[in-house]
Amino acid sequence: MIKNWFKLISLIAVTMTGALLIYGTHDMPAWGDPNSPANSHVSPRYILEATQKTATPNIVSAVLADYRSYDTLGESAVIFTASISCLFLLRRIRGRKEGEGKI
Amino acid sequence: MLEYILAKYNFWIYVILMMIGLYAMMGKRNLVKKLIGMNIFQTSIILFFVSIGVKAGDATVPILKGDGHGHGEHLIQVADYLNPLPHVLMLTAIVVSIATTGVALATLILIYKRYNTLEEDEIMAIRKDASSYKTQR
Amino acid sequence: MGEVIYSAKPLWAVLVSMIAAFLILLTGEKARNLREGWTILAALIKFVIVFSLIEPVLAGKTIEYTLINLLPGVALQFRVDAFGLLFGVVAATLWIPTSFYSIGYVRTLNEHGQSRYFFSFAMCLSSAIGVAFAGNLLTLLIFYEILTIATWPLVIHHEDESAIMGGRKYLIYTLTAGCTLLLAIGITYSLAGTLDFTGGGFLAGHGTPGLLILLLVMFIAGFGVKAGIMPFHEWLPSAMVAPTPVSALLHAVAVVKAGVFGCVRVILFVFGPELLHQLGVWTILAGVVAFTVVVAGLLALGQDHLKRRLAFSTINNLALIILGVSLLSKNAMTGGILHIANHAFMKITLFFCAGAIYAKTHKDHVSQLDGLGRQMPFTFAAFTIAAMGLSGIPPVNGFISKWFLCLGAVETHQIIFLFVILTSAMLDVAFFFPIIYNGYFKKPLPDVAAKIDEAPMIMVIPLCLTALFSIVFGIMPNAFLNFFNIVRLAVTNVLGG
Amino acid sequence: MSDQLPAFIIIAPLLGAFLTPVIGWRYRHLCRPWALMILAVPLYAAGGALLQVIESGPFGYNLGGWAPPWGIEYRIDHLSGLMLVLIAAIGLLAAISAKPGITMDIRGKEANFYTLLLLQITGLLGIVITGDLFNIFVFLEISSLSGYGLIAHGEDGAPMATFNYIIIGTIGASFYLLGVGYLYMATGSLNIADLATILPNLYHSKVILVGFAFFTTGVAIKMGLFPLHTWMPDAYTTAPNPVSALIAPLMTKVAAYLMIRIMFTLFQPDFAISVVPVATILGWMSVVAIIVGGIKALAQTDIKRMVTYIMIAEVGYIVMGISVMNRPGLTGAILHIVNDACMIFCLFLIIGAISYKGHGREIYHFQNLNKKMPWTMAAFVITALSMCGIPPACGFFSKWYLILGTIAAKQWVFAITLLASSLINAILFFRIIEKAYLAPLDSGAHSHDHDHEEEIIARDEAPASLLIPILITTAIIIILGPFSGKIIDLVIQHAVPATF
Repeated sequence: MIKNWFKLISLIAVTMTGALLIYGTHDMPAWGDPNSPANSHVSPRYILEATQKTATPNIVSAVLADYRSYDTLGESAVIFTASISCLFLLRRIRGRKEGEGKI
Repeated sequence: MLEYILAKYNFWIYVILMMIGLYAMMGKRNLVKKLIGMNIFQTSIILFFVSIGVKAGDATVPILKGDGHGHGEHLIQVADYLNPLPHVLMLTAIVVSIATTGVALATLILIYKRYNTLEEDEIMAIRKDASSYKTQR
Repeated sequence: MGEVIYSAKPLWAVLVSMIAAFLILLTGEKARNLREGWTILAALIKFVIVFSLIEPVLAGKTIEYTLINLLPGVALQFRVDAFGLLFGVVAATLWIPTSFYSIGYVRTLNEHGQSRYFFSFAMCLSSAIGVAFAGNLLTLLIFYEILTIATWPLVIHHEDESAIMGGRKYLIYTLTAGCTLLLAIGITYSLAGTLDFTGGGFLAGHGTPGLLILLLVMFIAGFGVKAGIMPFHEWLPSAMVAPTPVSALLHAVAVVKAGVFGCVRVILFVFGPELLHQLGVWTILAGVVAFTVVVAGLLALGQDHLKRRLAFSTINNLALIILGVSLLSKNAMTGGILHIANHAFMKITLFFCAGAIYAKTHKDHVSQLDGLGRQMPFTFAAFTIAAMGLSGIPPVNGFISKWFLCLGAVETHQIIFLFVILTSAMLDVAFFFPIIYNGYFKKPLPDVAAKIDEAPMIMVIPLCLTALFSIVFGIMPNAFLNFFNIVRLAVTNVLGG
Repeated sequence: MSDQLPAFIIIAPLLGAFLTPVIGWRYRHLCRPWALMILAVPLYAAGGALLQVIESGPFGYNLGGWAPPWGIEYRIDHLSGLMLVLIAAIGLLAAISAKPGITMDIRGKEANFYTLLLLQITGLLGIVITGDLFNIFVFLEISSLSGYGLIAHGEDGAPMATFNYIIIGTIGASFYLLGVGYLYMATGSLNIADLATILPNLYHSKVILVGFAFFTTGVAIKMGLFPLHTWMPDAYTTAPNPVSALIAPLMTKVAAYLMIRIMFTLFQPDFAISVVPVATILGWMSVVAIIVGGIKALAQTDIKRMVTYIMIAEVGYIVMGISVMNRPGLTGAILHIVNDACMIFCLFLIIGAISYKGHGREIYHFQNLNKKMPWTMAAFVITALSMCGIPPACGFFSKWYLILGTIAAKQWVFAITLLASSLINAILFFRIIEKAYLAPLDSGAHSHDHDHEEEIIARDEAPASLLIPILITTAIIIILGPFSGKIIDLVIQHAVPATF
């Protein structure tokens, strides 16, 4: 009973979130519009400049590793964090029994 | 009307996907299912982002044709190449999603070791017993 | 107002006992004499600093010291004017006898937690001086709140059930009051854009009458809790579980007086007589406190516990002070403000006596005091003097303030208030004189010693001194500390001319 | 050197984190000095950056030399300078104080612990320093992931609490990312300063509205604003003590910082007032948060859990200050971010010290603790008084500005809620202080004239590495109070939008 009640609440919340997101699409530029703000404000410069400035024909690589290289540093830090987290949680220390002091 | 739907439908599909994932995260009682929901949610956001960068027409992947030093066969036209930025962002987001999944799986291992189950209701029941045992003591 | 002197003296007056408080805590139980030495030293230094401020203030100057700017128009600021100085002088002067007396009291009774006791005591005094010298409402509130907290360890000192309950009640009342004040001060600031005390008030011309009346109610309720105005007095008798010197300090010098001081500050220096006349609320205010005066007097009659009886007498007298000020006439104001000082000297004597009796004989009920006057003649003589003073009998100082109060009541043409003041004096007689009668004239109880057997000298001398000063100030109100001149100056500051 | 100062704020702890496992491989005992040394760098650099901001105004730093809308930029203004110093200082103190807690809960995994701690601080610093919306997301994930790892290593129940935190936290971060996506779609930019100039023309676009809604919801989840707080009490209660001391005060405050950034820098203030009624909604949510947080805290007997519920109420304070949308309110909110971080940090440190000494966390375990741990309990009393808003501790001053803000906005319910909450705090803390300082009531032997025959209770104070940070934080709590005017004068008043 409670379970279903909880699911109902989730369903309502999810529906509302989805409705809000779809409501937001109303004012969006059409899909694939080459003149949409996203395609015309910052990114053209990458396409036009990237080869001269970074000597890389692959613009995605140029942006990833140069213009926004700092994001990429963060990205590697994220992976590093995750690996250390997993290590931290799962490594067993000798001389300490698993589940010691726990139920 | 049809034009409107054609202009928006793919955003809607991603939103629906997102909501499937979100519902799994909130409504499911099995922890692995929650995690799968999380992956669906994140993946659909990635798809959503990537679709922002699409340009209708002849646009192609943002790898320049030419010698790599700006002296291409023809002048670079912005409309010829897809918007590279969303792709870049999503490369990072994919990594983030994988990392989160990894840590979540690690906690799931801990949870399973401790409770021998991944059903939230059963875990709650076990914890309730444990705490009432503690207070009796 | 005249010339302004910028000097750090007010700050030092506050800091000296705060520093002493921490030295006391660090010294601890191991070196008792050194610890008590800090108390006495701080008390003396504080008195010297405060005393040195009297002369410039009487010359019409104001001493100012800004610590830190907090808001545009509001600073953490000390400003010593005549009214603040009066409270400051009273607190600083009475701390000296109280510290000696405290030492005697705690050592005689071998109390626990003495370091905590002296620490809190010194903190109380610091914040009381801070309240006195605060230059604006926010600074006042800051020290007022510190005072609230610093008093709590004293109230719960005995750590038994009634003490803890009393402490809880005390905290609930005073912290709620503090919150009310914070809100009221916030509203005041958003109305007037300043919080600096100004003789004659600074709120005139701001806000609607309805809001101003609400504000006044909040202020009086906020400060009135500590001052024990009637619907909010409940905590005071409960807090009587504290050790007697604490009660003396609480009721005579620091805590409740800080409440009264705050009320008077708000009435005279925030709202101002003119605004209150305009709003037409002064009669209501005076009516409320007059009610407190009479009812507290009647309730005191019914108390057998000596300290509770004194507590109700305190409520009665504090209400009398506020009554005098809220009558808004010159003489009533003079009487009310002067009564702050006079009541302090008399009430501290009474509590000292109660404490001396308790320390010596462990008696704390009025009905147990039969014949004790023969065993403890000095204590009872001092008690008699102070009781006479509170009942308004010359030549003790209480007579002067009551005289001015009566004059003021006549000035306002509201004879009812004259009756209230006179009734209160008669009630004072009614609840004090049975004690004196019991002590001197009733057949001694079997356990009363036949010969003179006083409490330790360190307790008896302070109480004799305060009693003596009560008489001296009754005959020469301007002796030593220039109380009367200070009061006159304070009233002039408010009314102008 | 001084030009490159901002870069050191992030790079030092990040590289330090990369190297920590290498050092810990062979020399495990060197991890701690290494981490402390590394953490001193961002503190120094952040202090320098703040001074520079105070002297010559906000400045940017282009990473890799790429101009802002194309590259990523650091943007240090008064608000972020203040936050950087706060995070770096609390991070350093937390690292110093972590030692006893590690020997208790995390023995043998020092290297991993310090790596995650450094990454956590890197993430928090990065969120604050960067001027790029997507970069904020990356750092948010660094801090979240390291937080998940650290919290899951706690007592029984921690993995479950962490899993809930991961799910809800990911929803929050993803909502934030969706917000970025919507904004990017409508504007084509990711740089905050650039967006701030583009956005005002688009305020009535539904894309922007939805983007804003998702931003706020995502951030509200991260800061634990009332209906979205469900992950918080479990996660912070079950986390190891040094971890809760590090994450609990900072994560919520950084999220609050993000909320201020979004509402006042990214968008113009009147967007949240006139275009969408977000301010009103947030205000009432904060009222509920304060009341519910207070009542739930009253119901707890475990002090650590109690503090987490108090945190929910304190988040309500900050949001209330933001929602009244005027100068004193926002000043109070920013001041409260600083004050509350210090107070919550100090409370968790004290809880850590008490647990380290083997005392339980239930209120009845506090019996006689003043004799065993006098310094710790003195710090506790001062922090408690600050939480109740007793001057001169810092809590009073932020409360004062918050109340001025609510009065200026004529929101009387808000003002009364604030006051009621400080009374609730007084009850919460005085019941513990009574327990700790007063003799037990039921012993009965407490006659009036007992002759020093109380049982002698040996002093048993926490180790210096824990006690000294506690005392430093307590001193900061007291000093921040009277000097709040100075902080506002130098820093916070410039952080408040000029239109207020």
